[in-house]
Amino acid sequence: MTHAAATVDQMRPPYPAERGLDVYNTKLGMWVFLASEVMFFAALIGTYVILRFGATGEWAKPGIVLNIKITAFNTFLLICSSVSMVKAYAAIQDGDPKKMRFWLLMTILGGATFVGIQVFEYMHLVEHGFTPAGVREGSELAGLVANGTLPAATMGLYGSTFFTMTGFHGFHVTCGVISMAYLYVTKALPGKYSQQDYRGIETVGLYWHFVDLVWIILFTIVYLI
Amino acid sequence: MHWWLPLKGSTFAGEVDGLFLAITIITGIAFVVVEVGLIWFVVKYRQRPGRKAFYTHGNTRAEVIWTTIPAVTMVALGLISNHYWVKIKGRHSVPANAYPIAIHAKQFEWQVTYPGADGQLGTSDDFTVRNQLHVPVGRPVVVHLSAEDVIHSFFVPVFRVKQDAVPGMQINSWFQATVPGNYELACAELCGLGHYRMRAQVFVHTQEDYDAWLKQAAQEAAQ
Amino acid sequence: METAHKRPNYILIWVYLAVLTAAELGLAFELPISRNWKLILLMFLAVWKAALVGMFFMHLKFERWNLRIMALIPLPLALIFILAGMSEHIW
Amino acid sequence: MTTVAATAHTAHAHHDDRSFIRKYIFSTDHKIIGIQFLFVSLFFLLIGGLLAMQMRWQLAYPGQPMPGGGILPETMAPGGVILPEYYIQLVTMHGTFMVFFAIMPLLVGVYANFLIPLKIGTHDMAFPRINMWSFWSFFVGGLVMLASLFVPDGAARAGWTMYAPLSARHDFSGASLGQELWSVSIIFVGLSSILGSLNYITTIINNRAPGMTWFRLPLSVWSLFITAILGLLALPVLSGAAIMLLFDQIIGTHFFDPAAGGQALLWQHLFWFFGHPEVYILILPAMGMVSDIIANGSRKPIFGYHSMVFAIVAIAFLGWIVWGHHMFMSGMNPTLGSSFMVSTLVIAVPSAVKVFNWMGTMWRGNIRFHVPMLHAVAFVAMFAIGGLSGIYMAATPVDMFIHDTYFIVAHLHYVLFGGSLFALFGAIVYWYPKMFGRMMSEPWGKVHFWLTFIFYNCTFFPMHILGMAGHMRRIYDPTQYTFLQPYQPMNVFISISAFLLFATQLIFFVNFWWSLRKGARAEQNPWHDNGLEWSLPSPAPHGNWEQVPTVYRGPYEFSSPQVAEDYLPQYKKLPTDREPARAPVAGH
Repeated sequence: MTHAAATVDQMRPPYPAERGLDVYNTKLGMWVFLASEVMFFAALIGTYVILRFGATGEWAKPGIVLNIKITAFNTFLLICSSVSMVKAYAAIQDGDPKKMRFWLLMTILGGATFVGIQVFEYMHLVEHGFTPAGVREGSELAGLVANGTLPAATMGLYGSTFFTMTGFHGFHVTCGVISMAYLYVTKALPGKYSQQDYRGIETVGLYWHFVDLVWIILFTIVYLI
Repeated sequence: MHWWLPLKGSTFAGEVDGLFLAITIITGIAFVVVEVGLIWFVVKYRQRPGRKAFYTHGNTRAEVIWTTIPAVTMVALGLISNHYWVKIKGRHSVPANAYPIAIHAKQFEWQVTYPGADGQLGTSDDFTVRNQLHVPVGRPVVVHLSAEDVIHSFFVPVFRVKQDAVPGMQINSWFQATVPGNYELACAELCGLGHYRMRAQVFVHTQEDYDAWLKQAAQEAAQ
Repeated sequence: METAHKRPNYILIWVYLAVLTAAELGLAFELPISRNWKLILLMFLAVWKAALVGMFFMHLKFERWNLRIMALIPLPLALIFILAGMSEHIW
Repeated sequence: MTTVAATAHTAHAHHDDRSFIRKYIFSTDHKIIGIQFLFVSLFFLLIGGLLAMQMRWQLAYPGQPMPGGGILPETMAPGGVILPEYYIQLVTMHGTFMVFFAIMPLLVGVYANFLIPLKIGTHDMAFPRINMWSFWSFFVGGLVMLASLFVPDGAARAGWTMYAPLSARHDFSGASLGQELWSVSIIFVGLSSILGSLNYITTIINNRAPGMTWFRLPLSVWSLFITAILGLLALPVLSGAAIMLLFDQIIGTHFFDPAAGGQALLWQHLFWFFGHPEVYILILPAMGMVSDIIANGSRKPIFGYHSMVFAIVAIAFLGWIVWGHHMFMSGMNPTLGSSFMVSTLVIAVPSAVKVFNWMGTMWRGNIRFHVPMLHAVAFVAMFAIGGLSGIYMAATPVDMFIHDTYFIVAHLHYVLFGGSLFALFGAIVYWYPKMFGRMMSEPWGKVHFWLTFIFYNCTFFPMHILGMAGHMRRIYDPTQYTFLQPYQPMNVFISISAFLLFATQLIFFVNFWWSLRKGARAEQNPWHDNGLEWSLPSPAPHGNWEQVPTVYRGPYEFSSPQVAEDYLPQYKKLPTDREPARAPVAGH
C-alpha cells in the first residue's frame, strides 16, 4: 500500500505498547477464534472419520443418497462468494468503497443462496427418508436399504454424521451472512470503511474464507468419498 | 483392615504389588525430599528483623540436575512398567492354553458362561450362571468380556485385574488364580443406579473341585 | 503489513478452485481407479484447495510467521486425535 | 447480583458516568467481570461442597436418615435416606459443579480477567464486550446446570465424565431432562471459555505496556496465557462432544450408541482429549499465582524464571498427548496404552521442576508468613503429594488395580483441592485489597488456613488406603461388599473430617463477607509487591491507568542490592534504567 503511514492509527495496536504480532486486535482475535473453530470441526470431522473407519460394514457409496450435482453447484457458489469477498477487500484497500459495497453485497447474496440451497437439500433428503437418526421406515430410501443398494448397518451413522457436520457448517455460513449483512448496513453503507481503516471487512473476510475452507474439506469427505 | 494391598490372589499380584512398592519407594524419597525440605526452609529462613534474602535468579546446574533425575527415573519406570503391561494386557498376552470363560455384563448383573465339559466356548454344552465366577487355581483363565447396555468394569481386587466391558466390543482379559478361596467381583465403572450392587462371588477351586463343580452346575443348568 | 507485496490474481485462484472441484467430481465418479487411490487423490486435491484459500484469500502467504503458527497449531492436534481414535480398530 | 452490585458500590470510590446497570451488571470492565465471576463461582463452590457432604453422609452411615435430609423431596431422599439414584446424581453434580463452575471459573474467569490487564499494564481487555458475553454465557450455563437439580426425574447421573452410552440413552440412566440440561449447560460453558480465552490471548500478545517484554511477564500471566491457549483449543472439542451427546439424547443420532453402530469409546476419546488439557487448565493458573505469592513471601526473585516458563510450555505441549491415561482399562488398544504411559510419566518432569524451583525460591529467603504465603506453601506441599500419587496410576500395571478406586479420588482431590483450591484461597486473600480496597482479617485467615489444612489431610489422605484396599469410586453403599466392610470405620473418619472441613470453610466465607464492609482499608501496595497492579490505588479504578506505566525490569526483583527496601517494583525507574525501546510502529 502506498499510504502505509496513514493507515497506522487504525490498523495497528495502540501506540505505547510492547510489540505484539503487528496486527490489530480484531484480526488477531479472529485468527485466535479460528484456531478454536478448527478444533471444533476437528471434533466433528474426527468423529466422522473414526466412526466410518471403525464401522462394521460398508458405508453407503457416494451419490446414492446425496444429490451431488446440486451440492457441486453449491460448492461452486461458496467458492465464488469467497472470491467476491476478497474482491471487496481488494477494492477497499484501493480506496474504492463503492466497489467494495458491490462485492460485499454479492458475497452476502452468495452465502444466503448457499444456505437456501442447503435447506432445500435437507428438506429433500428428509422427504426421501434420510434423517439424523438414519433411514425412516417406509420411505423411498428404506426400499433401497431393503434391496441391498444401501448398507443397513451404517445408515444410522451416515445420517448422524452427515447432518451434524453439514448442519454446523450451515450454521456457520448463516452466522457469516448475518454478520456481513450487519456490517453492510451499519458500516459499509454509511461509509465507515476507508483505505485507512477496513478492519471489519478484513476480519469478517477471514471468517468467511475459513467457512469456505471447511466446506472444501467437507464436500470432499462427505459427498465424494 | 489392611494398611497395605490386599491378599495376592493371582500371578499378577506379585508383579503389580512389586511395581507398587517400587513406585512407593521412588515417590517416598521424593516426598521426603520435598516435604522435609519445605519444613526445613520454612523454619530456617523465616523472617528475622534486619535480614535480607539472598538475591539470586537461579542456578543452571541445579536446574539441569533436577530436570535430569526425574526424567531418567520416569523413563526407566516407564520401560519397566511397559514390560509388565505387555505381559498382562498386550495384544498377544493371553496364553494359548488359557481356559475360556465368557462374561456378559448387563445392568446390573454378571452373566458368566462356562464352556462345559469340552472346554470350548460356543458349543452346545455351554451353560450360564448368574453372578458366580468359578475358576480353577493355577491355570490361566481368559475372560471374554462383553456388555449388554452400558460400560461396566470387571474388577477382582485380589487378582489385581480390571477390565472394562464395553458394549459393541469383545475384550479378552486373562489371569491365573493362585490361592483357592472365596472372593468378590465388583463393577468398577459407574453403570447406573444399581452400580453399587453389581457384585458377584468369585470361587477359586482346586482343579478337582472345579471339575466336580462344573459337572454339577452343568447338570443343574440343563434341568 | 503491506510491504508492497504484489496482490495475487484472485480471479486466477478462483479458476484454479473451480477446475480442481471439477477434477474432484470427475475423479470421484468417472475415473476407474481403486478406492484407495481415489481416497488419496481426493484428499490431496481437497488439501490443495484448502491451502489455496488459506494462502491467498486469507493471505497467510503474506503474514509473518508468528501469525501463521497461530493458524497451524491446531492442525497437528486434530491429526493426533483422529489417528488415536482410528487406532482402536487396527488391532 | 444485587449483592455484587452493593459491595462493589462501596468499594469503588472512582467516579464515572456509566449507569448502574452498565457499571455493575452488564459491565465491560474486566475487574467487574472478574468480581462477577468470583461471586457466582464461590456460590457454586458452596453448592458443590454441599453435594459432597451428602455423599459423605451416605458413605459413612449408609441407609440412615441424614440430618436435615427431610427437606429433600421423596424422589431424592424419602425420610432423609438418600436413594441410589440420588446418590449418583450427587456424584455427577459434585464433579460437574466443582470442575466447570467452581475451580475453572475461579482460576480463569476470575483471575485471568482481573489480573491480565492489571499485570501487563493496559486499560482493559482487547474485546471488553466479548468478555462480558463470556461471563453471561457462563452464568446461563450455571443456571441451567443448577436448574437440572430440580427437574422431575433428577439431574444427570452418569458421572461428571458422562461416559456414553449410559449418558446417551435415557433408558439406561433413568434421567431424561437432567441429562439433556447437562449437555446444554456444558455447551454454554464451552462458549464462555472460548470467548474468554480468545480475549486473554489477544490481550497478552498485543496490549502489553511498553517495556513489558515476554520474559518480564509475571509467571501468573504466563500460566494464564498458556491456560488460555489450552482452553481455546480444548473447549471446542468438549462443546462438539456435548452437542453430539445432546443429539444422541434428543434427535436420535447414533454417535455413541453401539447398538446402532456408534462407538462407546469415541466419547471417552473426545472427552479426555478435552479433559486432559482441562486438568492443566485447572492447575496451571494456580501454579502461576503461587509463583507470584511465593516470591513475594520469600522476598526473593523466583528461582529459575526461565525454566519455570519452559516448564509451563512443556506441560501444555505434553498435555495434548496424554489423554489416553484415563482410558488404560477401557479396552483401548494396548499399544496406544504404552505410548500414553510414557508421555504421562514424562509430564511429571516439568511438574517436578516447578516444585524444586519453588523450593529454590524459599531457600535462603526471608520468609513472611502472611495468609497467602501459608496457602502457597501448603499448595507446594499438597501438590507434591498429588503429583507423586499420579505416578502410580501412570504406571499401567498398577493402574489396573487402582483405576476407578478411591486412590484416584485421593489423587485428584490432592491436586484440585490441595493444589488449586489452596492456591485460590491464597490468591483471593492476596488480591482482595486490589479488588475491594479492603484487607481480609489476618487472624481469621490463619485460623481458616490451619483448620483447612488439618481437616483436608484427614479427609483425603485415608482415601489412599481405601483405594489400596480396592474400594471402588461412585458406589452408593460400600457395606454391600464383604471385603470393604472392615474399612467402614475409615469411611466414618473421612466423613467426619469432611464435615469439619466444610464447616471450616464457613470461616472463610464469613471473613470474606465481613471484610467487604468492615475490613481494614487497604494501602496501595500492602504486600510490598512488584507487579504493575500495585501502582494503582486500592481498589483499582475504572480504566486502570490514565497513562499506562512503563516497565523497567522483571516482576521478581525482591531484595535487590540496588535499593534499600526489599522490593523493586517493575514500574519504578531507577537512575540507571533506560527507557525501553518503543515498539516500531509503522513500515517495519
